[in-house]
Amino acid sequence: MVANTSSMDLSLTETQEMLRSTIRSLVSQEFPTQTLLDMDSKKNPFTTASWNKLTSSGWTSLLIPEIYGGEGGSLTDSAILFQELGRGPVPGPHFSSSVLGTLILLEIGSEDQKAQLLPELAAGKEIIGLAHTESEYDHEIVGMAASETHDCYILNGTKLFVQDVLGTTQLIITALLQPNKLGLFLVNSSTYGLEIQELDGWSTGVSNVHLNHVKIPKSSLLGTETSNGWVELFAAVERALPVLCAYQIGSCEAVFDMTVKYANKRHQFGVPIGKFQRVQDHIISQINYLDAATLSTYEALWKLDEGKETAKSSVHLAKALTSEAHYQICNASHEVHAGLGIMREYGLTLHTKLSRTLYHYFGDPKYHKTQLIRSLNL
Amino acid sequence: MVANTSSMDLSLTETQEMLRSTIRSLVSQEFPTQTLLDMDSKKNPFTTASWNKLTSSGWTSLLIPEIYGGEGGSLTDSAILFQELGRGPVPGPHFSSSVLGTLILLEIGSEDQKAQLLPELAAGKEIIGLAHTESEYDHEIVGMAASETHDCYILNGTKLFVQDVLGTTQLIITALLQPNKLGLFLVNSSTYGLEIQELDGWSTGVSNVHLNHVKIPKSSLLGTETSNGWVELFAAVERALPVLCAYQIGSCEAVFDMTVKYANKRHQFGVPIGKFQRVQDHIISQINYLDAATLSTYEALWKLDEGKETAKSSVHLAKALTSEAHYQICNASHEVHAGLGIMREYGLTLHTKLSRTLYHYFGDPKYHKTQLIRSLNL
Amino acid sequence: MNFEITFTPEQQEFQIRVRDWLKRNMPKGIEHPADPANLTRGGYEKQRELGHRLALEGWLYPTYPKEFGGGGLSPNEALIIEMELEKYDQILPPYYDSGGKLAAASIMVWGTQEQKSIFLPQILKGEVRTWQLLTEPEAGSDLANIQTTAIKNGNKYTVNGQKIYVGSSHGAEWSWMLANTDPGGKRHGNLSWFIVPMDLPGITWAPMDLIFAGNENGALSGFKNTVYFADVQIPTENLIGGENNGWQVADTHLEIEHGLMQGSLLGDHNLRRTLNACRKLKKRGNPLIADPSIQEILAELYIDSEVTRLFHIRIHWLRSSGQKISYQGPQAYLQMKRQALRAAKHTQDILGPYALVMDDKLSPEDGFIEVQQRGSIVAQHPGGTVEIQKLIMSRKLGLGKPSMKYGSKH
Amino acid sequence: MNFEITFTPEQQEFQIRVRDWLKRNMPKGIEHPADPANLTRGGYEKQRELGHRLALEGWLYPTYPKEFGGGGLSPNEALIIEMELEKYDQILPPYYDSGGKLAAASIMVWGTQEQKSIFLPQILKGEVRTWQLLTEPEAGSDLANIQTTAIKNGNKYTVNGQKIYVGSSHGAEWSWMLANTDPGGKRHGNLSWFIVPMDLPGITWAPMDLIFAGNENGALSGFKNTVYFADVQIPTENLIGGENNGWQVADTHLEIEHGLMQGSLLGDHNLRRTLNACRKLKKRGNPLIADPSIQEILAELYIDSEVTRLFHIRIHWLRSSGQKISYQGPQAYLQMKRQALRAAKHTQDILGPYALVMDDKLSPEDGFIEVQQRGSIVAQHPGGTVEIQKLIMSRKLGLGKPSMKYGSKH
Repeated sequence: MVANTSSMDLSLTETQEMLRSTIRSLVSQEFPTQTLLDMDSKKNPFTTASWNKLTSSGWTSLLIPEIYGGEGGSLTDSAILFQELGRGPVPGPHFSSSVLGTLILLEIGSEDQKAQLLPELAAGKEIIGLAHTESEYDHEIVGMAASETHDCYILNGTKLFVQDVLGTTQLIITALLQPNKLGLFLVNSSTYGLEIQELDGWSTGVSNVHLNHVKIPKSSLLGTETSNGWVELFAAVERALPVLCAYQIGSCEAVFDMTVKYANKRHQFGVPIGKFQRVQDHIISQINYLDAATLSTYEALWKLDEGKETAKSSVHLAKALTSEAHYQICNASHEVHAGLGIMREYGLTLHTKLSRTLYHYFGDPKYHKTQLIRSLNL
Repeated sequence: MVANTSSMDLSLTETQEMLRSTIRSLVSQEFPTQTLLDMDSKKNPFTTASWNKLTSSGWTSLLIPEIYGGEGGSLTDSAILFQELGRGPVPGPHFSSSVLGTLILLEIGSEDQKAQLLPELAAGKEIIGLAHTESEYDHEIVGMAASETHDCYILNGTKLFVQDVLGTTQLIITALLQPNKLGLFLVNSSTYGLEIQELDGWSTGVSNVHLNHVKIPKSSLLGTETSNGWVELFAAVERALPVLCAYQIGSCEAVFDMTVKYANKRHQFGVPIGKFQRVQDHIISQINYLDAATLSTYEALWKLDEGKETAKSSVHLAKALTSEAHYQICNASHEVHAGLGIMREYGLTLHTKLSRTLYHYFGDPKYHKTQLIRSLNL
Repeated sequence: MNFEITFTPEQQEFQIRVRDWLKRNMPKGIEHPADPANLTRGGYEKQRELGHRLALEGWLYPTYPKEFGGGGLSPNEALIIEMELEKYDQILPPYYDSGGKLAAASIMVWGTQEQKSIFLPQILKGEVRTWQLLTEPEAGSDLANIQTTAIKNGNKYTVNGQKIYVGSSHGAEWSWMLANTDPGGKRHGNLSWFIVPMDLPGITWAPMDLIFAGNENGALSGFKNTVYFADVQIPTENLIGGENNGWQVADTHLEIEHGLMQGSLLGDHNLRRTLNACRKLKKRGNPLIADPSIQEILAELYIDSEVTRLFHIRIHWLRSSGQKISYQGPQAYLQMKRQALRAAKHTQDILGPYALVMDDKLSPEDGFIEVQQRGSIVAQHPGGTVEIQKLIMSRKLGLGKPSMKYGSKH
Repeated sequence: MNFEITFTPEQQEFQIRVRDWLKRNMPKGIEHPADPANLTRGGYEKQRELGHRLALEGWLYPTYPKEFGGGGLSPNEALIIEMELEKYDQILPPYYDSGGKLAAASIMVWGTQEQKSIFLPQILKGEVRTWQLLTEPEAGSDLANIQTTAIKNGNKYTVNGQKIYVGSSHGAEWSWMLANTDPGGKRHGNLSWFIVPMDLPGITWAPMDLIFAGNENGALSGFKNTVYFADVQIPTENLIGGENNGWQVADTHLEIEHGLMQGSLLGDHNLRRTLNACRKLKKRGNPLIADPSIQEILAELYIDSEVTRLFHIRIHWLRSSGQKISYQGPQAYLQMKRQALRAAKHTQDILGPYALVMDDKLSPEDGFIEVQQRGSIVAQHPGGTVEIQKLIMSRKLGLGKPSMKYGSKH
């Protein structure tokens, strides 16, 4: 056979390989299972110490253009990093700040706003989150209205099921300016009248944000006069989603690895349980889900990085496949681990809980399938 | 433990047991696989000879009240009989005539019409079918209109995908009398202008019925002035469906039996393949589907026979479960049989083809799930 | 055929008697927390109190013979008691107890007359609550691999080892256990079955940290425990069925276990709760229950629930008419486990983050929905994993000749 | 990363050359019937003619070395040829042939220099078409159980036995086969691999009556046959890889088989046809494709199709960059088989009886939809059942240590 002459190439660049291995060792050293369990069991799952461990590697600046003090990396670069964080899974406002928040600022921020905030984000000094969903939990619906006075906006109400806002220094809060125009307000997390209420339950990093007559200076409205709000927000979400998928894929990989390892180590009836066809079938289902999620996610990233027209449908495909994969891979792991898997100390349930939490974050599989069909214009 | 004192009882009566065993031996003697294959491969899958084998046992009169020369049996009785026919599966217009057609006549026929036709049906001298669906294949839609002249109705058009009309002597043909009033016309199958066109493909007993200026005497319109047509047709279909399900269940049983037998007989790698977990799982899935279909079908029959209010939702449940069960049980059998199963001479594909054909007959699982939810008034 | 469980006039009278009795005897403030982890000591004691009172009527274990402390009643009368308890969100027995549920069946078959007269009445009258000690770190699905040893030593057995996934919150008076009485002996031929007083010196236990505290057979068991044995001395009188015969003794009750979940005949609480939540929560102004795409999911939930009900109706009929339960037991168990898992996903598909939150204001149905999300994962394993259910079914259906033996419990 | 297969300027020129060549050389009236059963003798001969012409350019088996009759081209150039053939609904090779697809790989590895120079050019230049003779009534998944014997007898082997699920319509010049050369010998160590001229005395065959005539690797194979051997004399020169070494020889090409289905990179015909049908058929006045509940099913079909494409893109990349294909081969095969089965059900859910009918007027997409309904069932078994794919995957993933060997073919 003659050597490959196509430009098609699914391998990582050397720099990307290095990024991957650096973050992989960092995560495995700094976030062993016990550390992750401690973070999970505390009311505040995120500490500055954990943030600093990661910022020191400069990863907060990855998606920020060089003119704002960042590294100007691609979404694929960011995904490689988040895939490794997902292997922990390392909790905290990493995605919400360094990906989602950053991309929103890049989409909608005025030149001044970007010049002011992005270098701070790049340096890891500011950490941002997005408070957007409300009681109907549909990111296409906002009911909260910003009332305008002569010198400020006033927000009242509650943002529900807000993801990863603990530990943030600033929040992007959405509220209607006009029926079809969305305001994105940058608000200090410790502003008077703003209260973050962590939520208990079978989910990770979810809070309510209560806004009680919160006054916001007019300069905190992101964007310019021509900004629509919805358009920029959704453009940023479209770019951010496959990085979130990569984070889920990292979690899937970790679960797959621990499942294979256990299936070969655990003996019952005198043989490793990996010898039983029913156990094998769980693992085969895992690798099939994992590979489908991984390939579709990295194709979406590649299309976004290359500015391909069909990127939109690829993003919906990736999120639909990945949410389902994450959910089912964890379930299959529980089947193989049986009793051991439900012990918190083993660590599997950190992933299981995460798979449930992210399943519907910015749209569950059903939502993305509907959007996929729309974007294909069949 | 003390003996059962409830009236709940899932066993058959002695008479029903006798009916079952009589028909079971009749079917296994008169319809061995080769006979069924011959009937299937011929253009006309139904012969008078096959009809006579069964009518001699008096089964055509089962659902007909005694005053019309029938046995006045219950739907459950009829289901027991059809379950045995399904084990063949014995093809032909048995269900269409002795169940569906009979029940339609009982619902809508005028006293004269019933008195005239039912004794003939009971004696097996007349065989009827229903030509109802059209190009959209939705039994809730009829586009064909009956044009009325001074002495007759005239029908033009095509009824598509009509089930089991070959071998019938009379057809019930539906056409609109008014936008919301359906006419059910009893037409001799050999009427001038009526042509039955058998359809080839991966289905059993399906034909088109072409109507070219077919003249129908006014007396052939079933019912009285107050008949609505739709109401009576759907009432009859509701009663007929679980008997159709029983026919499918008989087919499922036969497939299950041949699968278990083969799994224990066929040796590979030195052991019966029934020893392999993957093979076992196919068979477990079969029995789970089979039992769910059987229990739901007989509960629906019991409710109909007892006149229970909740019968309607049980019928939808039964058809949704049974169509799915029939489809999946055949698929699982193909997995276990691998290459052998796809050889026509083995006989499995007679069932597989039937499972596809009946899957959507009077509504596929999706349709019945929608109706189920409606009938539950959640 | 008749699919309806109807009652004779005598049974209808009995039902009224039970109803009136419960009105007078239900302890005030008896608990039914969404999360079994929250069952308080006080709540547990009220459940035991109810148990005692029921036992005086013969209603705690109604179908066991009167001479051993049971009620000598029919499955239908037992069902009547359960139906009436259901109105108070209670079940039979009202607390976690593997004694009457499983151990008693084995003692009935394998115990000597003396053992029956000593052990059965205490169990069946609710004087003791009994844990089951089966699973070990190296013996889950492969129960024959039990490592806990019981070495004969005069008229005692010296027991050392560790059991996991045991029991409940708030302790127990007794346990029953399988231990290895012949290390090095033949697989399946070296185990023995014991009744163990939990206050023997050398027995200690500590709760396990699981994602869900148990809700076993509908009873709030609360936390599962690890139980340690350090040179515990068990009298030979507590050995049931003879030395090295434990596998057969356990088989007796493990077989029985799979026919006992007639709770499924009393209605599907998860479905009811999901429907309630769909009536209350709104999207774009309409209740979720009016959304056709949500109705499609509800149809799946409803159908799955009906299948479970029908499987259990058949088992009730088989039991009531004295027929043998074969593959139908593990089949129903498998169906319930899978139904729970599918229901969790469907519920999340419908309710999104509301399905996952445990919050006074936000949780639909007082948190029962969130608890089901966690509980459905845990429910896959007790009484034998899904794989074990399939293994038993395969054996009962006569598929191949499985060399694996079944019986995983935790 | 880069997910797009792009061509160098030289390859783009090559593409134009192929396109022009095909315009001139595509035999007139070449067939592509929906049902492979309808492939006529004349149609088959046109396919062979196209094969001869392609071979003259080195394009019939483009990636094999030139010295043995191949084209010495890259996977991308092979893909270009396939893309251009696709426009005529043809594939590479344009007819069923297990010679170049599988047998040549084994001969390359195991053949002597003489065997290579005799057998390979005839295969790779399309002078012969070769069937594969593997499956027997008692050797399906368990290929090592082959009963056909080949007993050495001077410089010949005397062959007796029966093979099933063989080949195609319209015969073949050669076959390759596994036969037992040491009855009573060790499992896996008693088989030998032969090239068999099909005109040897004592070989007869008859078509099997299956629900679907084959469509193997995209080529219209037509009817499968039963082949009988009665004292057939095969020269020792036709033994490849040495006596009793057949298992290893077959392993070579069976491994290779799973990386060869790059047809999946050329688009999903079933999906395209279903979408077409949904544009044309109407319900209550609207095309099916506008119905949201049908769109949901189409989303499932589309996603499944994308997964198949992505799995094959990865395999193409692994091949192109000279990396080893491990579990990805059986994984892609498994995915394609399951996709076919799911697609059949989804298509029936959408099209109802239209999916099942074979009728000039009523069949959507000229009957291809109906053929897929039957074909999807048959597609579960050739090249190893789904169970066998899972078995290979498990081995490649290092799960347990399966004692079963794989390699079912029919």
